[in-house]
Amino acid sequence: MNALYLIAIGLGTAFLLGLLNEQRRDLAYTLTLGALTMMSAISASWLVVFVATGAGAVDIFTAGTRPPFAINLRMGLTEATLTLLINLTGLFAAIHMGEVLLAKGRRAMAVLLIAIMALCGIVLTRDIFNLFVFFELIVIATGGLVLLSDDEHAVSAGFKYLIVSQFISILLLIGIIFGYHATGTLNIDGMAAIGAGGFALAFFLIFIAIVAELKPFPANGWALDIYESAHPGFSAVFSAATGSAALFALDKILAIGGPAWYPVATAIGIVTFVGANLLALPQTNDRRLLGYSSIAQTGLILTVIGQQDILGNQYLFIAGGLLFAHAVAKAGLFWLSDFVAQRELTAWASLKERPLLVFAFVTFAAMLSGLPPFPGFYAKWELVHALAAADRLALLGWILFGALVEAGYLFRWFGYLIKRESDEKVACTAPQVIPVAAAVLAGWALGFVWGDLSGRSNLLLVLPLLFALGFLLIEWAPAWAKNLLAIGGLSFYLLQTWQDYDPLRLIFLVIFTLGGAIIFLASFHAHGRRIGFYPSAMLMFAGLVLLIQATDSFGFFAAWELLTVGSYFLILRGKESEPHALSYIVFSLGGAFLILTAFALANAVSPAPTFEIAALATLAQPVAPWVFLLLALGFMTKTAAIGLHIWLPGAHAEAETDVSPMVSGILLKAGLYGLFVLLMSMGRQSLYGVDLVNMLLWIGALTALLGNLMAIFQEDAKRLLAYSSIGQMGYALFGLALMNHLGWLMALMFVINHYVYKSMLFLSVGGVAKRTGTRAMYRMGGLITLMPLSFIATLIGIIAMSGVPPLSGFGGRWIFYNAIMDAETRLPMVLIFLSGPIAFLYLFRLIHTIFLGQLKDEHRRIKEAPASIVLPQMIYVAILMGVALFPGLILRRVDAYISQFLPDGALNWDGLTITSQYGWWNPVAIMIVVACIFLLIFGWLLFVNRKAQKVKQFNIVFSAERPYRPETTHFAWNFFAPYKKAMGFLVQPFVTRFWGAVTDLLHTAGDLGRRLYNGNGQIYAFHFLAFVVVVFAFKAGL
Amino acid sequence: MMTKPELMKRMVKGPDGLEFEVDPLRDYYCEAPPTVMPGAYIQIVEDFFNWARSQSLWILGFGTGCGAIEMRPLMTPRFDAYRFGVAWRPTPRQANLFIISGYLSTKTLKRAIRAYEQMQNPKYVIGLGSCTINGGMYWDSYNTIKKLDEYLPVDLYIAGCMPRPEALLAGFEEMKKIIRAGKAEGANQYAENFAWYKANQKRVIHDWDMPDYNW
Amino acid sequence: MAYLAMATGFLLILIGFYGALTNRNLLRMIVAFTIADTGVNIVIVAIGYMRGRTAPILDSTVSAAAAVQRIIDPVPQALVLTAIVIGLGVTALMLAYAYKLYEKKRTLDIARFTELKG
Amino acid sequence: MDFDWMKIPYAFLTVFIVVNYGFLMGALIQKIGARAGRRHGIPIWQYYLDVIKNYGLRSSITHGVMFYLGPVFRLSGGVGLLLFMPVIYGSYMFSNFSFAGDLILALYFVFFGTLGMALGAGESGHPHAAIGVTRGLQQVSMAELPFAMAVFSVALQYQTLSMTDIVAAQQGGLANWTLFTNPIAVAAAMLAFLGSMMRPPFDVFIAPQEIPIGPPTEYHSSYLALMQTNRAIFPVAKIVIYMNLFFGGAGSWPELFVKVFFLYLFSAFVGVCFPRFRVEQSVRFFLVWGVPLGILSIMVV
Repeated sequence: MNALYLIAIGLGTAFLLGLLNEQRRDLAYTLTLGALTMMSAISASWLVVFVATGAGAVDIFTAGTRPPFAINLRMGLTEATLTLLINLTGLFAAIHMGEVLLAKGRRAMAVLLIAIMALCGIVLTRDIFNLFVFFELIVIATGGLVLLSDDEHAVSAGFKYLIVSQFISILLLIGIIFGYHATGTLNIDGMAAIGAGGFALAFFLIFIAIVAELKPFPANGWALDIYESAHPGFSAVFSAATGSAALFALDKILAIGGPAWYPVATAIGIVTFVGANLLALPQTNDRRLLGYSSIAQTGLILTVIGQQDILGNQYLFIAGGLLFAHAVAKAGLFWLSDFVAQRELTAWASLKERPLLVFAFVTFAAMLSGLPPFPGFYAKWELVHALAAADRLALLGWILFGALVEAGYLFRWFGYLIKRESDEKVACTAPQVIPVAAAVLAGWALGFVWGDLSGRSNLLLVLPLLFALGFLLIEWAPAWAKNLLAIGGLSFYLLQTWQDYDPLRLIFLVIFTLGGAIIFLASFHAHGRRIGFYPSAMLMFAGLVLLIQATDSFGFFAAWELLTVGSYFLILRGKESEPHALSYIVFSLGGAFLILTAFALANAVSPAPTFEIAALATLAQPVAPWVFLLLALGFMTKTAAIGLHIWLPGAHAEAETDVSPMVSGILLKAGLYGLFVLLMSMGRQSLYGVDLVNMLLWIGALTALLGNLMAIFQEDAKRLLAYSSIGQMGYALFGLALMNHLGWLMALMFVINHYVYKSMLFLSVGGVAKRTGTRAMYRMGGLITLMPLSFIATLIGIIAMSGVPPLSGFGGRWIFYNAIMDAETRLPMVLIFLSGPIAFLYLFRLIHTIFLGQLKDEHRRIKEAPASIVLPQMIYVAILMGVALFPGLILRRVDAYISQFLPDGALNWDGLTITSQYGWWNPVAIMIVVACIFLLIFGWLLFVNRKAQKVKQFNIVFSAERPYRPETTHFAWNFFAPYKKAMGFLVQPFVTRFWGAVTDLLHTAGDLGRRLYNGNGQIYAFHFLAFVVVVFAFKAGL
Repeated sequence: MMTKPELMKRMVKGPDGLEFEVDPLRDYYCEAPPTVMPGAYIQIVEDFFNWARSQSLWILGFGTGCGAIEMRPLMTPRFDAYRFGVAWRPTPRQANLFIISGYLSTKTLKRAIRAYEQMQNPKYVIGLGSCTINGGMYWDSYNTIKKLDEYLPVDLYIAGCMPRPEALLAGFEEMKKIIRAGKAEGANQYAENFAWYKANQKRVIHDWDMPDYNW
Repeated sequence: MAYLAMATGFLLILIGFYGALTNRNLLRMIVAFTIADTGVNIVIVAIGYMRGRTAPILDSTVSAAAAVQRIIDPVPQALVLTAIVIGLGVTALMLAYAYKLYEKKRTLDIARFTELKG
Repeated sequence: MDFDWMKIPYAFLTVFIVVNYGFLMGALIQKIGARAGRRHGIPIWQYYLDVIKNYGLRSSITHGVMFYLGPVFRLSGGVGLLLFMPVIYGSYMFSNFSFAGDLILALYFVFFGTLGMALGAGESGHPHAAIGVTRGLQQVSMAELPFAMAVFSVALQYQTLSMTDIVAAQQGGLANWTLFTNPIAVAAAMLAFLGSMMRPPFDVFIAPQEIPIGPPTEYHSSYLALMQTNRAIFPVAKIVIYMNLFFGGAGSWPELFVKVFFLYLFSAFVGVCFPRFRVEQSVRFFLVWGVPLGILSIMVV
């Protein structure tokens, strides 16, 4: 079918509608839909032809003669995809705005058809004046369609739009006519052949006019007002379709201007991207926020267009990925906004009871922030690599900063949607849902297509991810069935793949899969269907498993982002976990971006299509320390080293009973695994004379000390355990940074031990919190008789964690002492020595305030924690005993494996005694001796003290008085007051205040920037003209 | 008679919504009566234990009347009771000897009984001065205890309107002889006629808001 | 002399810009825009002018063969026709908007329509 | 490091000797303290009598399982610490179970008794016990720091973690003792020694006048007896560590008795002269004096 029919059908149907009389509205509506489907079919057919045959672009001549004497249209692969996007958006917008169109009558339908036809025209035409005509058609059509909205401010918004578009059209016209005067042709290709040298000023006017159509940052007040007030159906068209058409038009124009104009485009693009995102932060109106976000995305694509000189053949892939991700997501979000009554972001909570709509929102948010497996992710990967290769690091930094801010406000919005309360009901009819569903399907399809096009592993074909997404399909099944499936899946995966891993990775794999399966046992306590839990949990586990499997940087990074997203959704399920989940995702994504930059830098220095992780070892010197620094920072956001730790307490404490152990026991190990890989491959690095590994040593020691110290003063049991996780991770980081054989063995011992006892403690505290309804320790007490199993689990947990001999914690400490014997630097050891006994303090606080002391009245009839929560704890007790008696089973092979990297100082494991260079340790002997002594003395006490009278809680020597009430005689509040007086200065919340100041700075910057738009159309016009002058000065100065 | 709110029976709602009744006296305190504790089976072992008990007399630091000031010099270099194996323990759990050093008002009696009942069998009581024998100079006071023996099984009285430290030391020697003789079974005597003792006590103490025997 | 038309065109554009930016009254702004539009049209037509040539009408005086030497460049004149029509369309739309704005707030001062901001 | 059954009677012998020595030396030290106050002081055999009396008491109460096991943990901590160390240098008879672990085992086994005692005291439900335990933990945790650093510097100095090797390195005359070869570490260790010996100025958590005797408030009769036997063994065991590390170990029992006595006397002397610290004062004391000494000792060796 000739591409001209696209325009012919649009125009023809519009006039045909004019002929119909007023009453036959539904006929007119079906005609409109028919026309739009025909146009989409045409572009789809062209797309199929191009994809199948891979033929070149086809020119369509009008008026029978070749240019420059007639207008010609071109239909290439990009034009076909763009017109398909535009027509589909138009079709779905028409479906979405069904009643409004029927109410307003056939003229509105005609205007909509004209708008879509004009957009196709912009994409197809190769003639510049024709481009101007189509742009003006868009202006008029937008003027008309804005009035469809029921918001009475739409009229003023429309008028502001018309004012600015008048200016634009004037500049464009002058530019075109002088361009014609200089080149003698109106055909873009003709002009491009001659080059803009001759008519620089005229080309500037054309260029700035089309850039203005893209709503550049300072001069886009008018666009925001339209987004805020127009009907969401139309806003979807305005942002997705008009945006993409204008971007493609600019791309065509830039061909005339040539590379000289690329920096200008980049500058405008990056300013728009960062500026719009910053101003979006303080927004509360949802559609205005979407307006800012679409402006930001258009700015990003403009930057990409500005960088096409260095992107080479990846250019279309990246620009296309970002464009389609933006268009589909933005259209979808606008259509979703039609279901919500109020315009505040928190009002979106009404969507909560429709899981499908929540899934749609998640898809769109993930597409916008460029998370796997959507096209934005592949595009961002290629873009960052290209920029790093061309050494444009400042631009790279700004893009990632802008992307982080955008992810921040999008996930904040998602937090409102899931966590806030709204009594509104979701009013959505069938025709309104169809476009959203189509957008979701399009999003996932695009993810699949871009995965294939990327040349790297297509994420949607990766088995673990498919398994996780499979859970989406069986959301209707009861929770226990899904739980069984999850456990089965994890253990099956372990059985399948455990052979082809070296011992080190095998330990991590076992912790991720088998460990996850054991914690899933605890998930049997939940009833009902638990919507959303299993997909996110399996997403996290898929990410973790892929992380271990990844050998190249792309696989590693994709896995890292997958597990971050999965764990974010898991943490968000907690009752008050919204702010903490947000800080978690922002920190993790910030860390992920650091890792992305590091891999990009590494790939830039040693160019290879897929950058192997092992290749990190052979990096050239000038870049290696930087890569090491960035990777270390990225991994430390995940192990919550001091300074990057403020997300952890909230995230782990507010998560659900069985999510806390998953996140704390397993997820932190991903960061450790990263550090293992980093140190294994890159070894010692120094930057400006500072030995980075030494710095890691200090950070590890400081984290161990401060983590444990902060844990002491917590009143909330789970927060105490969360801070203690920070401390333990500090220990492990310290062990790693020692860079000697035993240091790594200690870190590994910590990885195992920490997983076992932290999951056990979180489960037992979770069980107690479930029964007593509170997590504040001073409100519990005396539960030892009512919850004996939980007590035993906690007791074994704290004995193991404090390193007291018979149990496995002591093994970790023993290896630690041997490791530091031959370490070079000695001062950090001081901090570690102190954090040992401090761990002892908060462990006693945990067990005393919950299980010992006085039993409160309301807890007298409490039952033991649910069986499904107690069972994993008992398994952990068994494992702890096993590891305590025979550590060699696990560590022997790993010891041999580590000696490949750090040969000296290996332990020898023959017999039951483990001997090192300095000392020996015989766990079995210790256990037997301690047990014998204990039993002997216990027997002796039993013999001597047979007839002890069992007394109750108030039979205590209270200086001959009667204790008043259990609450007043249970010592638990402010447990270590003297310690706070003496060591309190170490735990002032400097880091929290620092990060708070950073976020406040961004918010106030956003607020100041917002004042720029005072709502006056004339001022907006003045902004535009000032913008033109500034850009001209910038171009002249360049 | 039970007016104190914290001791009243009350309905309490558990965190899982289960309503149940909490009776402080039954739930907070052990209500078992005291039992007679026989000595070791073989007399020699009992004699040996009695000898050991006499050599390490741990006095409960509970000064009830003006006599308590007499006990302080025993800790000073001049009289030094430590030479005789006598020591002071702050808690009744670890004390064996309870010295009622002077007049006992009914209020103090209630606390003295609680402290006495928290001591472990075998335990001994020494009364100082005449106030414990017959009320002494407070013989007609409305709120003092006239005859200590009705309320607590007393093993030894040391006369003197407050006996001097030397008298106390002599008293301790006397007490040791009684213990070694095996006749210091005040705890068992208290257990055997517990009802009688408790009745006397309740006649004087009107708000006995505790179980009968206070472990 | 030949550039007089071009100069007047640009002058009109500047007047139009000045009028649009300083007047707060909606109608005055629309009038200013139309002035700017006419200015642009004049410039477009003036571009095609060549000294000593006649209008591009092929009739008895100008034969098709000799046209290339005799007539001025016809393309800008073709373009100006479309530009005028579009200018008309946009101005009509702006007037309709102005009417609806007046109907809503009984005022034509653009500074009063600043509900959408921030 | 094989294990033969003959070690068990030897272990009982060691424990028997140390218990008796502990009682006698404890009473002697208390008598010396009394004589400092010009009092005649308790008879030397008084501890025996107290223990027998406490074992002989007829009645006792129990607050629960953990309360019952508290003293058992405490005593097995003391006995275990003693038996995990080579008490007499060079004698197979008295090296007991030191084949099971080296210096680190001894260091960390100290916490075993403390943990059990803390849990037992907690179960008693008495607020004084809980407050006493927290005060004790806070002081001991800070006192451990200089000691850990001193041990680290000694280990670095002799390049080994095995106690027998450290003692072996110090044989041959006074000049080879760590006291003279690494005085700063010994200074830091002795400060820490004061902190962990439950004597004034660092005994706020068990002092009778403060909160009636802290953790053991609710313990009595046979529980208290177990704790008293531990009170005899544990200080001796702890001092044996100091003796082995810093003062040349003991070739024979008499040498051990003399050295342990003088070390024990050192803490008693300081105890008699100084008033009692509050907890935050003692924490600051160790931070200001103990830690710099410890750091110096690590840097110097």
